[in-house]
Amino acid sequence: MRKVLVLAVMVVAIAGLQRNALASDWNMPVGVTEISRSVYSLHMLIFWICVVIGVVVFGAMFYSLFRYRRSKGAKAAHFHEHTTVEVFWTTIPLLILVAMAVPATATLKEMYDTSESDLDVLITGHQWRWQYEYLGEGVSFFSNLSTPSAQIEGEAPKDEHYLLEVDQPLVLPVDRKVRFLTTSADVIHSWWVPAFAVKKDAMPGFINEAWTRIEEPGIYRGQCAELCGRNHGFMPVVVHAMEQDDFDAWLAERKQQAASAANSVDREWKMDELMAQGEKVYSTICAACHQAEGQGLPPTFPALAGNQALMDDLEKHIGVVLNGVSETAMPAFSGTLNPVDIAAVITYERNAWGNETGDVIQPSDIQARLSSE
Amino acid sequence: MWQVIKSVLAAFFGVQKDSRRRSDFEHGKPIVFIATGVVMALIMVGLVVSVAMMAAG
Amino acid sequence: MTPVQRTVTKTVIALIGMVCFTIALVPLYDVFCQITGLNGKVASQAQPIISEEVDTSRYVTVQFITRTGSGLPWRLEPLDRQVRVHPGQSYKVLFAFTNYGDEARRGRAVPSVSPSEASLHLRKVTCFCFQEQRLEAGEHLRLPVVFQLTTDLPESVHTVTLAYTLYPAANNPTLGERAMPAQGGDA
Amino acid sequence: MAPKLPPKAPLEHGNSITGGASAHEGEHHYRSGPLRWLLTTNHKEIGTLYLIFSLSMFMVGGIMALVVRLELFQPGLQMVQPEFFNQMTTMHGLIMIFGAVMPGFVGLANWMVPLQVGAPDMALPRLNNFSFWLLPIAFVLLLSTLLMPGGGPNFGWTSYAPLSTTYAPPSTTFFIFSLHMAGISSILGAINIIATILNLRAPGMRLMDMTLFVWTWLITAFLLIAVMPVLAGVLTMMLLDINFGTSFFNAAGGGDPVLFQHLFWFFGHPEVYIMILPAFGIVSVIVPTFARKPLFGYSSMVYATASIAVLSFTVWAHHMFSVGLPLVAELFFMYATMLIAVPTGVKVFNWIATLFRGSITFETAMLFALAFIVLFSIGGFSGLMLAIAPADFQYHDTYFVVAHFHYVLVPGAVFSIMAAVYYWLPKWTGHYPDERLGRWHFWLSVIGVNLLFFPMHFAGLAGMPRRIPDYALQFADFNMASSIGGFLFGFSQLLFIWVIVKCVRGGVKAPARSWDGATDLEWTVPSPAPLHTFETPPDMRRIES
Repeated sequence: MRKVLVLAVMVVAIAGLQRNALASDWNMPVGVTEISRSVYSLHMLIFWICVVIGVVVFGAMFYSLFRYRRSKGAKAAHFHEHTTVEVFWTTIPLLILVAMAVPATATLKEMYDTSESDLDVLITGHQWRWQYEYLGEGVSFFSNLSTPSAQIEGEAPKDEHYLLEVDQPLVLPVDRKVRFLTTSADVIHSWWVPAFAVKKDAMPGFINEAWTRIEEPGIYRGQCAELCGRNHGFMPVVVHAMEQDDFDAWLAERKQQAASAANSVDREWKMDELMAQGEKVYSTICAACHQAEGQGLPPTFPALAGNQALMDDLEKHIGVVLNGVSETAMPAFSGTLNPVDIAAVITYERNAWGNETGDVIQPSDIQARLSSE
Repeated sequence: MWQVIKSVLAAFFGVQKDSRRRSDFEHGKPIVFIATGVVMALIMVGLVVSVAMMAAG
Repeated sequence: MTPVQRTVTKTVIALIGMVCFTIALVPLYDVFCQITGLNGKVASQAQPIISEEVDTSRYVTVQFITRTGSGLPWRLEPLDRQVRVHPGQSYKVLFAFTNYGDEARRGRAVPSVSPSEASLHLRKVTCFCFQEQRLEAGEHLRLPVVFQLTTDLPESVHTVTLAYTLYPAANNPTLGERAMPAQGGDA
Repeated sequence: MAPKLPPKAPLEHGNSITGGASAHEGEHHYRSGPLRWLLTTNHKEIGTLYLIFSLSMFMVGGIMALVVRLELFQPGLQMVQPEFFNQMTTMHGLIMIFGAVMPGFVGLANWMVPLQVGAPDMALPRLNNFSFWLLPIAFVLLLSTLLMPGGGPNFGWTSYAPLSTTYAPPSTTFFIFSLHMAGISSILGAINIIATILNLRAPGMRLMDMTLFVWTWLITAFLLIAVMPVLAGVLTMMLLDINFGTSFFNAAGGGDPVLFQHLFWFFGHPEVYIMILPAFGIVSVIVPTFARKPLFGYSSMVYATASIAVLSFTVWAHHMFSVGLPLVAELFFMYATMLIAVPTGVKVFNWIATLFRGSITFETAMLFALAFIVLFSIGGFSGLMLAIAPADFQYHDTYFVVAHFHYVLVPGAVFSIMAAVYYWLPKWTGHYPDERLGRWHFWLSVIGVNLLFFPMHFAGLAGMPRRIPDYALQFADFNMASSIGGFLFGFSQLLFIWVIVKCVRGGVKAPARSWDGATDLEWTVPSPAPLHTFETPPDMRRIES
């Protein structure tokens, strides 16, 4: 019985190891940056060192267990120390570790060298989405999970990139040193893309740095790695790496969009336009906490549907959306959403799910509030 | 004192001869060993810090 | 005293020692951060400019990032997003504060520096972050940061990022609050 | 299902050196019924209480783990909502650490430390009773938070601020109180154990004559005294931040969330060793017994334990490589962490050298101890990998870490407690545990635990973050295997309970020296150990070799 089990475990282990070597989805990805390749080789080096030590140590152990069974008539010896042997087996691991520390130190120093970047991106963690801001370019946007809730709830078949897809990925040029500055608007998050070997915590009130130089165009996926509340599992990172020319074109288009959005602030918006836009904004930004039907998750996330106190006080409603509520999960949207989206979502919240205030909030109103004059 | 330091070093290394520790425990005062241990720990921390600073360049 | 009582007394003394040590850890951490620059924490009060020869042989880019936390209807913007400076020279950068809300509020800007090594070499003579600010409804205010990077800034640092996050000031500071010292700074 | 009390009169006399059992039973008046258990000051009864408490918390925490594994069986949200999932992972961690593993070790210490040092009882029996009864109160309070509005703690057992302060559910204040109580209980227990070991040893027993179990517990008790105040401090700061408007960890008030992590891990890393040093002690006692050969390198083992304890204070920030520490700090903590692996390795080598040229038998206790050596070493290997800071950026906060610490804690700490239970059950109950059932329990546990935790390495390397209720499709196979393993491991523990109950009720009678290779002092008193032992201390000077 026991022998069969031991044999079975060994077969499974060896089979696992072989598949391990072949299939990359069992192992750390090699990645697409110089750093990620160094990290991968460090990982494999220490892994094989552990395997060798394991084979020697467990080999000695199983040999002893097999050879010195009492059932086979083994008689116990009575030695209980041997200083030379002990010094030997203390020194060997020490030397191995020193040998390990040298390449690890070199890689770490490389990772910490954030100087002379070509592009700086400020990454802000929010509960539960990422905000990317191209410093000095005036381009900033949210990146939300785009997997429909029907797939999460099991009512629809799941896509290939289930939970690892977003509405707007971070777009980066290849072969450029990109510096990431991470921070957070609320709790601690951690921005992680395995293919770059970049993982950096986003701390409220503090700035952290990391960098990468992507070598291959493509789409790279990661996730938030630090528990950040309810939807921690639902804030993926998607990076779309492209050639410099494509990136420049993309950035220009982005700036164009921002400009035209600014223009549309001044015109008079109709109720149904605002409701349509508001529903879109609500479902990507607000629904994670306040829920699809505005029912909220009390006590942490108050209901919006039938929230009479809020519906009676338009000023307060606008104030909360613009400025957030301190010491709660409600963030300020004045700096992160444009006036059209803010006006639309407030209009939507005041006229959906049985809230029938009839209020129409114009983007120009919001714009006026945000300007100092 | 040198004996104490040697014994504590052996403790850090994790290897000690039986005869050696016998004499430690028969002649030494525990407080001396603990104090030396703490001091040596601090020295070791200092040592590793300086190695780290050197490595960081 | 019986031996047991002696042992227990010694153990309890050790325990009390650890409790005191724990309490001391918080100020120790602050001191440690100031010495090592851990976590990009900067001095929370004004430091004098060191007069030293300006190192004109190199430029360092200093970036400014501003953010506003929840619950404060303010906007904070640097007039210059980034400046190129020589180590040793002092510079003045203006920041624009706007309270677009309809009531007077108090706010506080929390500073952070990256890379954290640079915080040891950043001296601020004047900063709005040394104290709370009060803005009337609709008020617009320009406040300076006067800073100097010391010449011993490591050669490897080419970019220093200063971030300021605005938070609403607590309305009634309560016991034990580690408030930012109010002295220093003329802003 | 209260176990049978140790009989008041010894059933039989073993080859006791000094006639360890007391003859003064008649002088004591015992209450009967629940009040007896409530007021007992006897170390064996309190030890039993601790062990029963630990076992019940193991089951409660286990059920929570099964809720987690059930949700993770398939991608998608099926059973529970994310907030409840987070409460389950948090509670599972808290209960297993503070409710199952630590009280389990304290229970073993209560039972066995006086017996192994030849003391009649713990040094402070009434304090002992108080330390125990704090625990059930603390954990009832902790569990009751699940029923409060907003639910129980949902921020992970590490409770990183500000998620656990500004953004925490209202019940967090109760969570803090309950952990304070558990912490006080641990501190009082530690003081008691230190006083017992240092003052109540049998005449002639020098420190270096003590068993490794007593040694490791002595060092563990000092670690508890050193770090529990730090935990209490950090929890108090959380309490002040939540309820009294301070800003220790709140950036908005000039505080620093990283301070929380430094303080927490300054407690948390020694805590890891608090949960493994007694396990080293147990294995160092069991392996020589069933190899019928003295422990190899006894002095080295003691010195290595002390060395690990001291070094454990210098490595805390290896849990924080990705928070943005300066380069020098990263290097320091990487090097220090590598160093601490050395004395740990020495221990494993010593156990194997003890096996070498022994005369080995494979009773259930030995099987668990052997599995401990192998599987704990696997946890040690992944720990070594995690120490490499650049690689840790990839491992950190993934299932690789979950695999690592579960290998250290489940086939590590938990297996050692199970080994200890099988080893000492004859002493506690007077009967041998059922070997056949024990073997079934062992093999099902070993298979279950590996099926449960080994695939987590792969899931983590492939990129699955920890603490998520739903995951991408490429992690599905690993998670399904883990969940199957989890249920196998979970349900095979029912067998454990059955073995214990069966052993308490009857079985093959055990003599005083229940295992022929056992040499420590506890085997000189009759089995089951009478309520009062060593009232006349055994004189070790007479049996000096």
